Amino acid sequence: MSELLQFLFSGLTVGAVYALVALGFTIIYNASDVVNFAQGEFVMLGGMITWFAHAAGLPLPLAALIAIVATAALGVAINKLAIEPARGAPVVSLIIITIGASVFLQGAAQLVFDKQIHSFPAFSGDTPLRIGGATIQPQSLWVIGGALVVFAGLWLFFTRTLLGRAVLATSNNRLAAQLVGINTNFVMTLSFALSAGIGALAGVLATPITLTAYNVGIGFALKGFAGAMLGGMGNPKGALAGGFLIGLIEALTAGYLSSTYKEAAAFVVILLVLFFMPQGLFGRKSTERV
Amino acid sequence: MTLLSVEGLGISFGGIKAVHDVSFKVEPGEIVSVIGPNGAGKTTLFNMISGVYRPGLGRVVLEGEDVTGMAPFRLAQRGMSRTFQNLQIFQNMTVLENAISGFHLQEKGPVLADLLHLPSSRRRARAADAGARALLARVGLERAADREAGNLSYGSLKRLEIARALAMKPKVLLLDEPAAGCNAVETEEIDHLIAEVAASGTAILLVEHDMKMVMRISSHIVVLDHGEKIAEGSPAEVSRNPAVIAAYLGTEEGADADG
Amino acid sequence: MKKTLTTTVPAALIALGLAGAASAEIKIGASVSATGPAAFLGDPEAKTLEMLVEETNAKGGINGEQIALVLYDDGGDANKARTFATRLIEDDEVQAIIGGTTTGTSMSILSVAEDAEIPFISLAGAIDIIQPVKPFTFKTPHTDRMACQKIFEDMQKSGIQKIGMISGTDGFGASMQAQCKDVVGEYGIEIAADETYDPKDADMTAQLTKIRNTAGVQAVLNPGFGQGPSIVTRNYRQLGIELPLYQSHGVASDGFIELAGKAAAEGVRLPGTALLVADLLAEDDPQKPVVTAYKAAFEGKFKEPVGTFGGYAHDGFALLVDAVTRAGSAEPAAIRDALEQTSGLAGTTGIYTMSPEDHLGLDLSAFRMLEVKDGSWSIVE
Amino acid sequence: MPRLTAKSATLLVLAALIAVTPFFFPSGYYYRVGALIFVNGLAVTGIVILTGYAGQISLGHAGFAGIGGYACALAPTHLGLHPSLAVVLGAAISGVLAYLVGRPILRLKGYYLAVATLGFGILVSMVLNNERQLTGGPDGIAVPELGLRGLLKDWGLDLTNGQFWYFFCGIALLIGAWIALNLHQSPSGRALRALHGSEIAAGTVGIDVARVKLQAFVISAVYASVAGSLVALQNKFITPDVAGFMHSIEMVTMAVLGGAGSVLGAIFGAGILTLLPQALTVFAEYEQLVLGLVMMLVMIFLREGLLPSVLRKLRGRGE
Repeated sequence: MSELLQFLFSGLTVGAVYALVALGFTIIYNASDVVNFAQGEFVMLGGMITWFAHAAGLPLPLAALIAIVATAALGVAINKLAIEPARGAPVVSLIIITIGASVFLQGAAQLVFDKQIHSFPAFSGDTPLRIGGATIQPQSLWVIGGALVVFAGLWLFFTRTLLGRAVLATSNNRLAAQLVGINTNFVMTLSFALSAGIGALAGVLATPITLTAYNVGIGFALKGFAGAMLGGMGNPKGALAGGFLIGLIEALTAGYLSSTYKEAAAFVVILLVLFFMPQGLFGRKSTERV
Repeated sequence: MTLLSVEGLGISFGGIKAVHDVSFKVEPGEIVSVIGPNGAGKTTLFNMISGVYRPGLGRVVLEGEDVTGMAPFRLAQRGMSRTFQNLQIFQNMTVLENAISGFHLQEKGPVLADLLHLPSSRRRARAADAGARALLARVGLERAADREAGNLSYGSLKRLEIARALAMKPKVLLLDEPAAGCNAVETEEIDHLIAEVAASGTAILLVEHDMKMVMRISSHIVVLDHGEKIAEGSPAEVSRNPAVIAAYLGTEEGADADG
Repeated sequence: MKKTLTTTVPAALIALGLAGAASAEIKIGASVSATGPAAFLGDPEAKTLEMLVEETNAKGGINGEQIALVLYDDGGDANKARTFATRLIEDDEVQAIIGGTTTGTSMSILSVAEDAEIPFISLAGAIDIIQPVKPFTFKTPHTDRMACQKIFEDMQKSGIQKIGMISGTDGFGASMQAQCKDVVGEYGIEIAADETYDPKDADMTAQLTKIRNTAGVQAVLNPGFGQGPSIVTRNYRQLGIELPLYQSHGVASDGFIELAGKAAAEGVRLPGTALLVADLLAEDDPQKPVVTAYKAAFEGKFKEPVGTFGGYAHDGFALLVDAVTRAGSAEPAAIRDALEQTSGLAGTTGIYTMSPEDHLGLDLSAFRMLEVKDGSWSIVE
Repeated sequence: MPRLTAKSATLLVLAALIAVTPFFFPSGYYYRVGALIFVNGLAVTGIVILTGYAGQISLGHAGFAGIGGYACALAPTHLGLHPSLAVVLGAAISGVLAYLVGRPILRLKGYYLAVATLGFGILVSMVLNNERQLTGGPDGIAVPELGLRGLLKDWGLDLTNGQFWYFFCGIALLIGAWIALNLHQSPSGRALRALHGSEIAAGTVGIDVARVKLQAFVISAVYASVAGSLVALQNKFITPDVAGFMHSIEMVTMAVLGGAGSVLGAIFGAGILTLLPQALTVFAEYEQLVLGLVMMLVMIFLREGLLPSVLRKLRGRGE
């Protein structure tokens, strides 16, 4: 029993990170129909900038804030410089553009920072909490809490605020949104800032657990992408569920079956789900108009 | 045996009945028009008949075979083809290649022969090429054969799409607003083309907003309103039908979109 | 190549082949994984080589001849490494090659170098690189098999008979895992639990819980490099596992203690090199001057702690300098012969004595069993 | 311009490049780079068929390259097959696997297809990494000699290793390009391009969209597999990197950057991306930065890819 609980804690911790990345994917996808493969680099930047600023002597909360704001600004820049000029390009071109952005950010990070592995102190110390015979790091609670809060915030934003509805309207029909007076350019800017900021937040929260380096982004991007697709791209509920599910599948496979093939298990589940539900778990069924 | 029989067809989107309980029959050589105000469900009806949507209710029977919800390519093999309201041209190909694509069922063969450029593959391609050029001549596009399809005018694209559909010598041809966006001369050309095709024995199912054209060429008209069939009969009968007049007067007629 | 950074852009565009011009007499090639998944290893190697070449040239070079270093980054990709090896030999016409951060890249370079009869000093762990002995291939790191042996020797001394293993699935971890399983029988030790993790994993508590719940496990061994072992160490403490934890030489650096956290790293043992305990070495230790000098130079120049891997590159270069000096010639064949006759050369990793049968020249004594005590490395007696 | 000439012109340009450039090689290393460009060009020609013709995405094609490569490493030792037959075996396994995997996943569209193919590629690379007993694990495994060079020598044609692989891969690329060009103008190829243009319209002219997509997937898998085999045989060594995610991305990038719609364009892309890291060694630290920038700029400003865009510009100026 305590064993299962331990596996669940492990899965939730990792899953929360995936979920945060998946949520970032979702926001940009909703606003622009683009899957931003540079999402993982936002996580890397969140961790690296915080470490860098903290090492330079700034207090941790301030360093984290700087990291989030700076990354959000970078997200906006990517939108303006790379995504907007490519509007209407086919999916495969967009994939290459965002992967190009990811490669570029990685290349920049190794020049600006370094190629070492880094970490900074956990927010609430390293004394593990004991629950039902299993243990969990206080930092894990920060990450899990972060994922839930971000999700709740996004849900409120999209359903309760005018601005959030404007974002959704833009995702449904860009032209119609413009016609009813929504500034779709602002919506795009906002979405990229939000998404990059959430990515950076994930990096800030997770680094004391996962550690960070200039090349950790692509791993996060792949898992977050997989989580978002498993849940159904474009649906925040799906992103949250998909992220946590992948984390849990990996942990339970590692615990009960084989740690060697735990990632294989996650991808097999994704393939199976897509086989039966081509739009993911929570994705809307789309009807083609001709 | 009836060529095409539509029996009690219906579909709902998100709980709203887009089309409900529509039935009619089409015989060889007939031109059957489906008319109705915007949003009446004409294109949705077409999409169900041609296998793009799977109907929620009812059957589509082609030459005695139940083909309800069958994939479009299987319907094509059975002799049903169509055109689209908002053009579905292969923009990445030349005009000629678009027309040749219509001969797919005749020209297809073992992929290995195609990869290795075997004589059998060349023979098939040559036959389709000749057929396609003849068709392009028939719709007046022979001089545009080697142009990229994307560069053609709207009216030319409409004719190209019809040519492509005709290539497979369909038994039933569904035309979704073939004259929309065309000028008077082009409309008349299409008008003649349709009559000619019907005269050769192909049954035509037509959705068209140009009422003059519909009245001129239809042998039979089905009227839809709010997804339901409200009238059916010869052009003369339908034009006198009070329900039809009410349906048209009750709404404003636009020229473009249709549900 | 950093030195040619000032080259103008057009020059760079035609540089395909004109690399490393200069007026140098001795041309040394290097292909290391300064980026990619093995960057953690390859980056300090690249830095070390550049630093040492600069130092040596400032001191007048070898036998009065300056050294030109042609350094390529293969990104840890075996295919690229082979291309760069070909380029070094055929185009840059180097007299010797140092490099091959990973076993995969080393194996690729090796076959090119052997065909062209150019001496190659590998910086990777696997025993296959030098066994069977290939005429032109040498290497500086101890084999991972030796690391296993050193660890099992230490376990044997503590009366440990049953252990759990948790290994990274990267080349380093997987290779050492296999070697350890191969030799463990000789020490009367049984591997009761055998788990793995992906190098990118963020949490290993599931695997460690499984090991903890395996009956009779007395110690845990974690072959791996990068962030994995730090996370394993933290999770180990989080789960409150009290058994001795052994890490591998893959994390033998001060960085490991910092990343795992001093509290969590306390008591961790691993087979390390003299480099980590420079200050604790006896004054008459032949390695002391070498280790102290390298540590001071590297940490002074790059502001980051030295590690085992940079040390491998240091030793590779030292072996080469020694061989060229003794041979009095930089002809590839002469260098090869001289390398094979290396005797009693103190490096950071150990004291090298090569022979026609042994192209590594280290024994188990090169390893020192280290333990983290009060937040820093200490030597286990 | 008559179509037949377009095909012959492509093949002629390629053949001329392969035959003439060696006269300008300052050293043997350039044969190696040439051979790599040809092998990458071969893999990328498969992507042209899948992505350029049929409009489908795969982020897992390196998986098939891995299968082709490891077939050459394993079949000779375990099954006693000659390495040349191992290439065929690898291609057959890749083809069958593509058929089995493709059936369910090709129903997916856009990003869903991308994630499914990505998952497939990762599964293959995971097996190659983890089944150490068989594959040698992440450290890689030796691959036997093809032996053709020795035969040629007996017949009086003495080539260096670099020269041999340069011409061998060059000929393989010519054959691959010839097949892809055949397909382009054939009934099957037209069907592929039709479904790229409009899946729904393709259905209405009788094209079995699912079947045709599967054909493209299988054919492109065979291309990737053969390319993987050639890399393995040439290097006499192979690591699981060949099946890695980054290699899948690299293939797609080469094709799309050069111009996925045309065989020559894609091969051009393979050439550029193979040469780029070799040219950037002087700025090794900036390699990723430059690569990322090139990927973004080309896709934003030259959407059809480098070669088609440049040709269009030249043609525009000529008129």
